[in-house]
Amino acid sequence: MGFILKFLTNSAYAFNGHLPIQATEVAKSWDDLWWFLVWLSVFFFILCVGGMIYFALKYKGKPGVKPTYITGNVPIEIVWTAVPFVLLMAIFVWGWVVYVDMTRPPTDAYEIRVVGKQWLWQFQYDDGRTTVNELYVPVNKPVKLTMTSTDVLHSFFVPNFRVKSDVVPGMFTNVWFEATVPGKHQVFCTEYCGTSHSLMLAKVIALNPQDWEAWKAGKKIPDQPNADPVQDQQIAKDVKPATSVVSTR
Amino acid sequence: MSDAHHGHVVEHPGSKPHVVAHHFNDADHEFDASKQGMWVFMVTEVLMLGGLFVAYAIFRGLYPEMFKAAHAYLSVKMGATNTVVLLTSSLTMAMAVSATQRGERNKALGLLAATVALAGVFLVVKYFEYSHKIHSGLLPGGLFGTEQNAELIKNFPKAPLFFSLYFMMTGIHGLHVVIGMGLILWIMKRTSAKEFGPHFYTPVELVGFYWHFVDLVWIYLFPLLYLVG
Amino acid sequence: MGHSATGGHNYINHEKGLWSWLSTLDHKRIGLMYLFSVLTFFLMGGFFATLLRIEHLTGGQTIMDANTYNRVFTYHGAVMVFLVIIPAIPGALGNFVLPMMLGAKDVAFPRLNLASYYIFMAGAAIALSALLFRGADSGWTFYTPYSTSTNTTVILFVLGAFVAGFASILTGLNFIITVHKLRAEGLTWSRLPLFIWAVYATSIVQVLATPVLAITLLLLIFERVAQIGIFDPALGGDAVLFQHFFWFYSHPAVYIMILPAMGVISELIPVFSRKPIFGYKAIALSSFGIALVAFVVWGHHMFVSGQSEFANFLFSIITMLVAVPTGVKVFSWIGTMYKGAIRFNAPMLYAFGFLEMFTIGGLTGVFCATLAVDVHITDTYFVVAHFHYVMVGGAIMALLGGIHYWFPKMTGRMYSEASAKIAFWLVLVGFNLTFFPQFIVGSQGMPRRYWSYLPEFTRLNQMSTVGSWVLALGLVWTAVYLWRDMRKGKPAGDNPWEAQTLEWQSPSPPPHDNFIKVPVVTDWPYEYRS
Amino acid sequence: MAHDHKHDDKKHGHHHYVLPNSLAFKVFGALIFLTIITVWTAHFDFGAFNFPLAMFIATIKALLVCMIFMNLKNDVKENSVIFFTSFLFLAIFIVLTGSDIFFRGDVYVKGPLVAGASKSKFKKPWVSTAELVAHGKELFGQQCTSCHGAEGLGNGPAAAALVPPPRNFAQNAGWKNGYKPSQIFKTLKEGIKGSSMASFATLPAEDRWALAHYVVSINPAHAKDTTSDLAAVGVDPSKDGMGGESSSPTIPVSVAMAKLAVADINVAVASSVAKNPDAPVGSGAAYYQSKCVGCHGVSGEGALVRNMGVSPKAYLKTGSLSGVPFDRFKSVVTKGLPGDVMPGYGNLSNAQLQDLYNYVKSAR
Repeated sequence: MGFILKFLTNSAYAFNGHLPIQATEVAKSWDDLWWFLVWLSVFFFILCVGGMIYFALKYKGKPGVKPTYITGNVPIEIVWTAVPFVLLMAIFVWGWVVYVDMTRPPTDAYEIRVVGKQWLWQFQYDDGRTTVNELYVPVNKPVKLTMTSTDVLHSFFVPNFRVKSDVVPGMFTNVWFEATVPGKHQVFCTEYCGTSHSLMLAKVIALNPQDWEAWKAGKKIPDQPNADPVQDQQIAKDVKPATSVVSTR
Repeated sequence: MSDAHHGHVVEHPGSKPHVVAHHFNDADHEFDASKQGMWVFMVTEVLMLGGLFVAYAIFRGLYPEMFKAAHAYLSVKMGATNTVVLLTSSLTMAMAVSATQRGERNKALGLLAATVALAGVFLVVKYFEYSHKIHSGLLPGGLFGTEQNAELIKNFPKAPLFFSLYFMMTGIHGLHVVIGMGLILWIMKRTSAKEFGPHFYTPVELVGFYWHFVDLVWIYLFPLLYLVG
Repeated sequence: MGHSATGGHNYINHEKGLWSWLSTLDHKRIGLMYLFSVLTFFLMGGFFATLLRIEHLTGGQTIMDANTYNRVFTYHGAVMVFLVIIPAIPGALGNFVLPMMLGAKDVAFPRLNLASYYIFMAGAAIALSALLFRGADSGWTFYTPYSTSTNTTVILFVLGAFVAGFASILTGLNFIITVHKLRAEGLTWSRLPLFIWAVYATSIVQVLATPVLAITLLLLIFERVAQIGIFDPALGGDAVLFQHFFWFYSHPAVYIMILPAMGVISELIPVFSRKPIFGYKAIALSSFGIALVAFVVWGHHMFVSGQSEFANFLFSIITMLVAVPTGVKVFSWIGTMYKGAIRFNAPMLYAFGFLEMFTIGGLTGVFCATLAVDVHITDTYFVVAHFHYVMVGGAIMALLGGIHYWFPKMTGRMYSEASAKIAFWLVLVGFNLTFFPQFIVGSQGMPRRYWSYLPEFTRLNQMSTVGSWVLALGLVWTAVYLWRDMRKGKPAGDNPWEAQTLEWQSPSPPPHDNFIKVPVVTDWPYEYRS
Repeated sequence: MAHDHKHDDKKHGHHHYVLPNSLAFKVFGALIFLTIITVWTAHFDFGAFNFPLAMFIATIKALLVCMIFMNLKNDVKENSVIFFTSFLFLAIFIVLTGSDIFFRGDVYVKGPLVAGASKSKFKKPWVSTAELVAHGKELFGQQCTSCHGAEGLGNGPAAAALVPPPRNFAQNAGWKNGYKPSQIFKTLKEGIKGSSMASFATLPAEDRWALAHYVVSINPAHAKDTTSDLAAVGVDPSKDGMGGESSSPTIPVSVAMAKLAVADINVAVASSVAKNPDAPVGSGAAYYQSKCVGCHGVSGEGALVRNMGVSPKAYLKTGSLSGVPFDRFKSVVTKGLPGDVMPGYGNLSNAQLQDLYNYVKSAR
């Protein structure tokens, strides 16, 4: 029994379905839409499944219970067609508005070229300098990434910024963000690209102004902390040191 | 292994009787069902070959100049002769079906033979076209002879795409022509076995549909590939 | 009630010997053959799924390396989609039940029906033969340019799926003509059972969508063999064009999976609530609504694939429309139970399971359809959880419900209710424990198809793996007791559920020609008057 | 799907419609006539109007075949509805796919992916000068020594693993593309198919010229470029310029075709990594697994590599590396191999490098 109890308590802890930290302004408006959809779904879930369970128990087929002959009710059917339709159109509009903010880069964004190739990310800055798997960006300044691939499909995904776009060979795609939280943000490749698809990880390192100038000038900068301190504590507790070999802390 | 138990039987003097399958009420019922089944099959053929036309439409929209330049390498003369050949075979096929409906078995056999012959001519013309293309290196994508057609590649690097589409569309259409020839030969065998007549000609009409459809596809292929304005 | 399962003349003892089964033209036997093949592939696909979940017990390498993992998730996806869930309800249950529900002696083209089964098995054999060579590691979606440049034997899998696709086309064609031409006397369109409406709508989707899969896979094969370069950017083509071709079929395919399931549920709920279906016309029309909208929404799989903003706008707004007919169906089913006399037999339990899971699946579908939200959650475990809730929670639960519902009609014997209840709760709890944590780990950013994941996702993945064991246990136990009760179950009467659709008017198991007396339909199949 | 009710109405009874031969010939005549028309109109250039006109004529011909030859005209309406819905769904496919592809704007990659557009310091980089050769020597040190060796004799540390072996610049024999500077320049741009000579197209043109001049300087006996040689690589000697940058607007097809040679390293054969679970965290094993496994593979066998000119070599597996000294290993790991994909990991302490070195040696 001890194992099950320990398992449930740990699971309860893991259940704090926290989203990645909000490392850009857009992420905040994104989260509002997200939680609206979550609670709307919980409401409809309780309405439907709760109704189902209530009807099942209330109208249990005990002997002597007579089912009533009903074949439909047009007004109700009109309501449960129109109301979802209106709700869905509202959700679409809200989704579109946030989408436009997320994907249309401001004109003054600082442009960095990204080349995705099998199993690493290469970043080229405007002064010709290239780094691999580490993208240095200034904090509180919009940055636009123009991306392409030299072999297969990849996808550049930064959960903390809520941005994602496939990286397609033969085509430029772009994402933009304005980091507000300094430190290291995890980057994933989210379009299947072969053997080491799950190891094609990189870091967006958001630097505050003086570190950024120092880095641009080529000087050494101190090692940056992980942008999401909560994650570090959770990992330290969850995972025994040697079990998870792959850790890019 | 057809269930030959208590189905209806339909006869016509001089031909074998036809046993209607047991789950149909009568011969007409079976005929209507088979015909409609064939039309639904036509729908699947339209959508399968349609996929290629969609690819054609997309790439023609993306690279109109390249299509105009690359199509010059196809010979309109051969394309036109093939069109006339297929249209004639469509005529002979239609007349073969009505001949069977009137019970004129030998006339039907002759017309079916003509259709197969014309299909053969179509394939021969196609063979010459293909060998000319292969010889001059105008092959799909990766196999494209860049040395032989250096100047085409120089100003239209994506020209191999046109020939990919050309070979895929005419290739799969050619395959359907071969299948059509096989079906018509099968019908000719059964006609000579006196199976068909005014009482029962469903297979002849359905193979006729298939053949007209193959001709229909070529009616669109010819202007799209050979006559790019 | 003269024809009990043991004695009497029925389609099982009509002819003896293996050859009589392999060469049968009887739609009921072909339905059973489809059912056994589909369930075997389902256990095979489930085995691959358990391997994947065990691998995810720890972050790094647990039992297999990256290359093997990539192959196993490809097999799991391809087997489950092409060999299990698409043929399952139309091929297995549809073949058995549809002609009887129409009062017909057989499907319109019996030989074509048998050919469709053999084409299906040939496709499966070709696809699975890849396991003997270098297998395939491109995912069941075969996205180019990876699928055209990897040196695993993707061609065999693609050829297998290409061939199996024709089986689906032929089944669809057969059903359309059967519904058009072979209805019983008096069975007008407005008296058709809702299962027929659903399978009819599915057949239309099968006939219109599957040919495009055929041409897509053919182009992929030529891409690998002759480098035609249509989908390969290095040779001038466009990688995203492949995704358009692929999803033009694959999204209607998910409706081929769910529409028949909805048909089964529309049959179960009125029978076990002893009450007419609520809003018959609305449910029948919504099947058609879903079947039509299915063809105009495929772009929501490609919101972040580099698609133009205009296309994203179009696909997102149209995808929202799909939720309306789906909602109508769910609300009508629940409305049917109002003031009924609910019986808690196994089919009804699976209907409850369907409603619970499909509601979650449908609601999370709205998340994926909303443009902004999809940018974050697409290609993560959130989407994996969404489509498992809709496919397993929807189609597989309805398949299990349908199997239990028509089990007495197929075998003449009754399954054991106690065993069924155990299996149901194992499946329900196991499924939710497996896939609900994936919603959370997906929203936290864990991408899909990842062999190794970062340490912060460890706990939720371990929960999901434990859940998958419970689900596997439930499904294996279902296979065991159904196999046992097929031969040893108590004889079930001709109409144990007192249902009103035509197949229950003939003995269980039914004679070779389905009906002793050809039925004449006088009124609605849901006339449950107290 | 319009529905035809029970078919006991013997409306068309036993005498189905039979196509009279006269009508068949009339239709055939019309089809031939329309074919002639469509071929004739194709010769005139009506601009955008040509395509719709050709489609219109083809559609009339198709309708003639459907309505008369396939007898849709007096068939039950249901079959016509079935057949023509298929074209509706084809139209949906084209329109919605088009809504994506024709509305993307100019996002397509035009030229090859050249490194950052640094300004050109040399007016005529194709003419060898001492400064160019020196620049070439410095680039050679970074890019080429791992295969061609420090003096360019083809005896670099990785040379043993490569079949065919890297070129020895001192000899005259064995040059695949020729040893004039312009020919070396072409080899640097496109690499050599079937060998692991990578394409260095990501280097600016002037760097490639500098490398070419340095390689020529190793064996002065090589012939000089003639104007025709220079023209072959798109260089007009009379004018200043970047030196042949006007490459074809997309990735050259010949390079693309080189891309299919995929080395399939059988994972089972590679010896398994010495799995000592108790290796302390932060040791060579953990660092290797996190940073190097992506290219060099979980057990050093080299992940499934692709030979698009850049292929992470499974150095760990080659015999000749057993003798590589620690400092050579340190320089490769810290500075990396620019031009190849091997990045440098500058922030490693000596202790960590020693751990990694021991771990890699134990991995073989």
